[in-house]
Order: sequence, then structure tokens, then C-alpha cells
Amino acid sequence: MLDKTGIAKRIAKEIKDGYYVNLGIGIPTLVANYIPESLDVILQSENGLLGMGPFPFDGEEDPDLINAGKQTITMLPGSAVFDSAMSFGMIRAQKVHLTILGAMEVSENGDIANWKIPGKMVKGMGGAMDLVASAQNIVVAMQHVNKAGESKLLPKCTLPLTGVNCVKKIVTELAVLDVLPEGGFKLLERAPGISVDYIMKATAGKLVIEGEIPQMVL
Amino acid sequence: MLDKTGIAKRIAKEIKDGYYVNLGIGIPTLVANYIPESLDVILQSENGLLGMGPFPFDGEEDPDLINAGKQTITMLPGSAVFDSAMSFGMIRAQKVHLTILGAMEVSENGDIANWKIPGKMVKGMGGAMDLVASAQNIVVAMQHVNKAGESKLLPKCTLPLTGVNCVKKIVTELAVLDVLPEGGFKLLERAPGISVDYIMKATAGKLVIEGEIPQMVL
Amino acid sequence: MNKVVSGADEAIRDIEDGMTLMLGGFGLCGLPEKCIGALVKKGVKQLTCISNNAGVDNFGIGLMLQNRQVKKMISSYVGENAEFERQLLSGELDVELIPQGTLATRCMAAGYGMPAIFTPAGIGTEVAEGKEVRNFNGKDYLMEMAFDADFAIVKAWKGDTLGNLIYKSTARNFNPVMAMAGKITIAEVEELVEPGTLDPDHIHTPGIYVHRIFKGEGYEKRIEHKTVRQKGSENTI
Amino acid sequence: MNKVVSGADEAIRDIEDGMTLMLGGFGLCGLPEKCIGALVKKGVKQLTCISNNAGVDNFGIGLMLQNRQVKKMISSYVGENAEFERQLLSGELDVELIPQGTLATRCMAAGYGMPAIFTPAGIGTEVAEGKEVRNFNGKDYLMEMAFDADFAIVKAWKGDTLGNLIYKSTARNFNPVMAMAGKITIAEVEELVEPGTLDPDHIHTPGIYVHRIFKGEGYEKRIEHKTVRQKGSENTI
Repeated sequence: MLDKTGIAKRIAKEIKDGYYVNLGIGIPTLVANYIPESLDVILQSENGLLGMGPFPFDGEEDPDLINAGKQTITMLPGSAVFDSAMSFGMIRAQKVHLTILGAMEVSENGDIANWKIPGKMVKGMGGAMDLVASAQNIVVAMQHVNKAGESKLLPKCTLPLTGVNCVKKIVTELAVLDVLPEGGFKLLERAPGISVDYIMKATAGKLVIEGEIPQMVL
Repeated sequence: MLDKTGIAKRIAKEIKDGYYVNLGIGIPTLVANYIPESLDVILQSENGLLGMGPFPFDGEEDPDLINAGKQTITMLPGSAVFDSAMSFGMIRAQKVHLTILGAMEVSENGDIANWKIPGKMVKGMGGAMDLVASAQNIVVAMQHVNKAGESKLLPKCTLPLTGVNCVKKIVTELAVLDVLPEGGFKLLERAPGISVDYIMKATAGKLVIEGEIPQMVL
Repeated sequence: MNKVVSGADEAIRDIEDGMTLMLGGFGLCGLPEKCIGALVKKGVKQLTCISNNAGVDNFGIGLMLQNRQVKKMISSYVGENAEFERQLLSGELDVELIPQGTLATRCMAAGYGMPAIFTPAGIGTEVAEGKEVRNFNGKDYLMEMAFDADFAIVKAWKGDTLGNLIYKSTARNFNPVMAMAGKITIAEVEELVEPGTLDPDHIHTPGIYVHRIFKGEGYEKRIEHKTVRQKGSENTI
Repeated sequence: MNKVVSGADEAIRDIEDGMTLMLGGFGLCGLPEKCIGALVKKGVKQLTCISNNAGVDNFGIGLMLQNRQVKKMISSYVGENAEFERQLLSGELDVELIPQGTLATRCMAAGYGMPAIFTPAGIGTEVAEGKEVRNFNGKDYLMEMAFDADFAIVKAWKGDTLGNLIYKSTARNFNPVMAMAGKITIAEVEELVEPGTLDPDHIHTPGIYVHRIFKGEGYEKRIEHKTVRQKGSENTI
């Protein structure tokens, strides 16, 4: 079973040379630590920056330089700053190759819910609805089951949706799965030490298993 | 009867302190010469400049710095450069206070025709359709009659339209006229030495004359 | 072209109860601190505020919330504010949550004289309820309307007396699109210079969009989440 | 992130007969001279060119017209070109004239992922024929569609190897909005520098929009209407 770092490491393998990537808050942010240095990858922060770098050293933080999670960051050489309208313009126009974000639920047709729980204080969707409605390639980083042990990979989302038919791939502590165009979670890889049977029990939505399922290489 | 310079001088009186003004090609361009120095006025050039200055001195022209008439120009201190989309954005959003342009015909309800003559090579409307459809305040600089002696202030335009219900004021070699909201050209001023009768004969559209019509002061 | 005002109090002098304001900034970054302070002092009430966030309890729009000046927030994310939550749950405060890109583009639409835009954000969600959906090239889009704000209040790094503005780093965020969108736009800046000082090619907001400008003194620029790494650390984030 | 190509020939290598190209520039100002030269040399034909103007007889897109490479021009003003007029009258060339602001905004719409925009330009004129008219707040607007171009070709002043671009003065014009709008965007620049050389706050076109970049040598930058004033002249224009 993977920890958060493991999920981030596995997702990092989805990133290809030359990609522009938007990383959501939480586990997706950790992915930045595991992008191989041999790859030229540029991170987009939807508050208006291309070329996001690592956190600053203590004492070097700049209040005018933050990421979409409102954390102090740095800029790498070759960065560009722009306003919020252009930022979401490039997202809508699919110039960003890969969007990685967290989710509360994903359905077998690729719907995602990650912004609102009825009865709880709603903080807002931020840029998530724009990202999921626009991105060509969305990878979700999430836990396979919630704290009550219930599957978060469902036939149909029960929470208010963030977007429909948009998730392409899911990486959890148990598995890597594709969302099939015709519906269903196709099992691609198992986490180290996790059996196919275990994944089947943890997946409420339609699970498609074909042939031998390899173990992840991290 | 005014010459082109006279028309430009009279139109310059329409410009108030603090105005942003867009000047079309031809007589409107000349207006810049007659804006009193006591007024703070900023000229917009729709190819992407606020703060257009005079023509450069010979040898100081910059091929990267032109106006919408493709003439070499200069920038005044406090200028700002922007792209064509923002330029027409500020025009559509009515941030430009006054637009001055030429016309072939104006109708008594404020329609304007200034871009196309059937049977002749059409050069294009450039930014004219955007300007007339958007501007709050449009002053037309034009000849009252064409070369054949026919009035260009008509009940209805005969040429293909550039815009509808948009012209607010007209300055010709003979007169200054308002276009009334309910239709009709209201005579405001006569050119030096021109009689009301002369203007009546030169105006094919409905002419509204109330009281004594003063002579222009240039 | 007399755009320079003495300070925040004069800049906001005619903001009245019940008006709609746009306020620039993302989180606490690029906030018009001085005008917010003046609005709190003035005590103007029943405001509708269009701003990406609602500040924190004791900074930014949070100060106006504590002072019960806000009737409605139009934001994309409001999650850092206990007083906000209290007022919302008690029904004192109305909130309209809209996707961040939609928020930005509805500002831009106002500044560009476009009455409406089409965006896929929110299709198939509760954001789409009651809105026109239209298909272009096989994809569904929502029609969203341009905002209509009485005042836009923005913070820039440098400005000149003609209202030309330059922003610094990610403190730019919503400020340029809101600056374009107000019926009256107020800019507060860290440095106010004479015309001709700023390079015309570097201007982010042309002065035509800005009606009032002043130099703010002593910016606090509070940091919401200070995150640093240790020297020698392997991890970059 | 290998965006640097050896020159114009390599940059346009896969532009094929029948494609739709956007070409930046206003008049002869800010034209992608080098790529136009390479397109003339390559001889690719039946092109649809979206560009504000059509050049003059012996410069700019005029060179492609003389070489009979253009099937259709989409422009706002084409009046400086005798060969253009000849081909148009003979039926060899098709032309679609659209308002300049509509042209710019249809480019921007493509770059911002907006399928359509609303503009009042052309209401009540032949430009409105066959188009959807819609009333917002008592005013009529035309719905105009985003452009769909195979390539956008732009000219910038400075660029870095990641594709970030800075334009100079009014040579900016249509270049930034077209740079955003191409499926593939080619930028030719006067100075090509390493990442980190350009100030991130000064970038006009972020590199994400640019796929290929090269340094052009020996820009001619022809002036269409040289207008000067005499020293001591009273008139400024």
C-alpha cells in the first residue's frame, strides 16, 4: 500500500519531456519533487505563473510570489507571469498538457467530485471546475477508500460534481487505473504487495481486469 | 466655407480636458494640431497605443512605431502600448470618450456609410465598424456635398452601412449639426459667410432649424 | 488628467451603501490593503464584493466581514475565515461561489465590452443550474455574463500619474482584469511616478482604465502560508 | 523543451497546401518577414491567410500574392496592393473583410478557449448577414466565432529559448493574440536569449503558447508611410 509520497512518485511517471503541468493542492503538489531532472517540465500555477520553482529558503520568501495554494514559492529561469484571465485562457485552450488533482469521488464514466460535501461548510471550487472542464489529460491522486472504508471509485458520484466525463487516470494507494471511454475503471497496475482481489473489494464501480496485472515500479 | 483645416479646428473645440480621443484617417488626423495645449488629452491609436505624439523629425522615425494610418509617429511621456484585442476592448467598453472619423454619407437617424462603394474596389472597414458600434460620442468630419454637388446628409444612406444610429455630431465645410435622437439634423452653427438658406439647399435629410443660427467661432 | 488623489479615504469617498465592488488580489497577495482599511473606517455597508477570496479573519476582506459591511461575496474560494463561516451559517451573509476562471473572464468581459462569454467550467454541475448551455464543435459551454461593478479597487506595484500600472510577480493575479472592469477604477500603488518614467512596453494596465490613483504607505503584505525549504534539502517542495 | 529551430525554413517545414495561417503585423509593422520569405521560397499554395492587411506589392503578404500562393485572405483592410486587386477582380483570390476588432477578438477567443464572442461591430451592416444577433441590456451584438488556424506566425523583438516573447512598441499589434491562437505557433525574433534573461513581469506572450522559435537575421522593417515634421514647425501632425 502506497503512502502519499508513493502516490506522488507514481504520478510523476505520467509526466513527459516538454510538458506544461498544473498541480493541484495536496498530494499533487508533492509530485514536483519526483519529476526526473532529465525532463524539461514547466509547472503552471493558475494564479498566474509559468515556471514555478521550489519553496524559498527561510528568509528569502516574497509575499508577492505565491502559488495557487497560497504558499510562498520561487520562480525558475524562463518564468512568465500573467493575469488570472490569461491563466485560465491557456487552461481552457488546452495548452496545459497535464492536470493532476485530488478527488473525493470519481465515477466509472470519469465524473469527479472534489469541492463540496452537503451539510459541511463549502469553501469553494477555486479553479478546479475550470481545470477539469478544460484539460485534455487529467490524472487524479486520491485514496481508494474513505475513512469509513467505503470505496471512492463509484458507479456514480454521490457528492455534488466538479466536472463530468473528464478524469483519464487515477492513482491511489492501491492501484493505477484508466477510466475507459466507454465507462469503467481499467486496472493497470497494483501497488506493491496488493492483490487484484483486494483492489476488487475496494472498488465499487465497474472494474475491468484483463490479463496479468503488473506491480507498480516506483 | 471652411477648408479642411477649418473643419479640423472646429472639431478640436469638441475635445474636453481629460478626454481619451480616437482620430480617424484624413481630416480627423489634422484635429490633433488644434487641441489647446491647456487641455490634457490623450490620443488612442487603435493599432495599440495610448499617448500618440507628433510625427517624428526626419531621421528619427522608428519602423516599429506607427499609427492606425500606418504613418510613423512618436510617443508622448506616459504612453502605453497594448495588443489589438485590448485596443478594441477599450473601444467596445467605451473607455474612449470621443471618436472622430470621416464619412461618405450620414443619414438623419445617425447611420454612417464610409467604407464601401458598390462597383469599386473595396479596401475594407479596418476598425471603423468597431469604433462606430461602440463609441459613446462620435463626431463626423465630412464634406456637406459630394463632387457632383449632391448632399451627403441624407434621409437614408444609399451606400452600404458602416454602423447604425451612432453619429452624434457632424462638422462640414458649411455647418455644425447635431443628429437628434428622434431623427433629423439640427443646425447648430454656420460656417463664416454661409447662410442658413445655403445649408438648407445642401442638406437632403431633414434639417431642424430653431431660432437664430450663430456663425462658428474658430 | 487629474487622477491623483491624496490617499485611500479620498479615493473611496463616494462609495456608498449597497454598491458592488471588485477587489483585486489572490489570497492575501496583491490586495488593496489601504482601500480596504479606508472602507472599514468609513463603515459603508451592504456591499457586494467580487473578489477571488474573502481574506482571513483579521486581514483583507475579513476586516470588512468582521465589521458586518458585506451583504454578499462573489468568490471562487472562501475557506480561510471563521467569521465568514459564522455569518454564512447564520444567514447574515450571502455567498455566490463561481469557478475561478469564470470569475476572471467575467471581469475581462466587462473590460473588453463583451456582454457574455462561453466557458466549459461548471457544465454538468450545480454551477450550470439556470444558465444557458450551448454546444460548439461537439462540446458544451455555459454562457456567463460580464460583471457590472460600481467600483474596481486594485493594487499595483508602480503607477504613474496618468494611471498606467505595473504589477509585481504573482501579485498581478486578478488586478489587471478588475482594473479594466470597474465603472470607476481606483488603483493604490507602492510607487507613484511621473509620466515617462515607466516603459510603455512594460505597462500592464493602460491608464485609460484607471480613474484614481494614490501611493499607499507601509504595505504589510501579510503572508498566508509561509512555506520554506531547508538548505541542503533533497525535496524542492 | 526544444523549441529552437535553425531558421525560417525549418520553422515552416510542415506547412502544407491548403492550410490556414495567421500572420501577425499591422501594415508592414511587426511582420514575420523571415517566415513570409521562407513560405515564398517553399511555394506552398492554396493558403488561407488571416492577417489584418495583405502587405504591399513587393513586401509582406504581397510577396505571397504575387507568387499565387493565397486562396483566401481574411483581413480588415487590404487597400495597398495592386496585385491583390487584380487577383480579386479576376476571381483568383477570395477575400473576407471583417472589422479589425472582431479580427483581433476572434484570435483572442481561440487563445483563451472561448468558442465564440459577442461584439456590436457590424450590427445593421452586411457584416451581420447570416450571423446570430443577440440583445444584451438593450444593445444588439453579433456572435462571432473563434478562429481555427493550423499555424500562427508571429514576429517579436526578444524571445527566449522557452518561447517567452517581448514585443517592441506598436510592432506588438496582432502578434500576441495570434501567438495564442495557432495550433502550432512559430515566433521569429530579433534577439534570442537564454531563459532567465527576460524579466518574467515583462513577458507579453508566455512560452506555453509558442512551439518554435528562431532568430531572424537582417530585418528590413520597411516603412509604409514615412511621415515627418520639420524642426521648428508649428504643426505637430
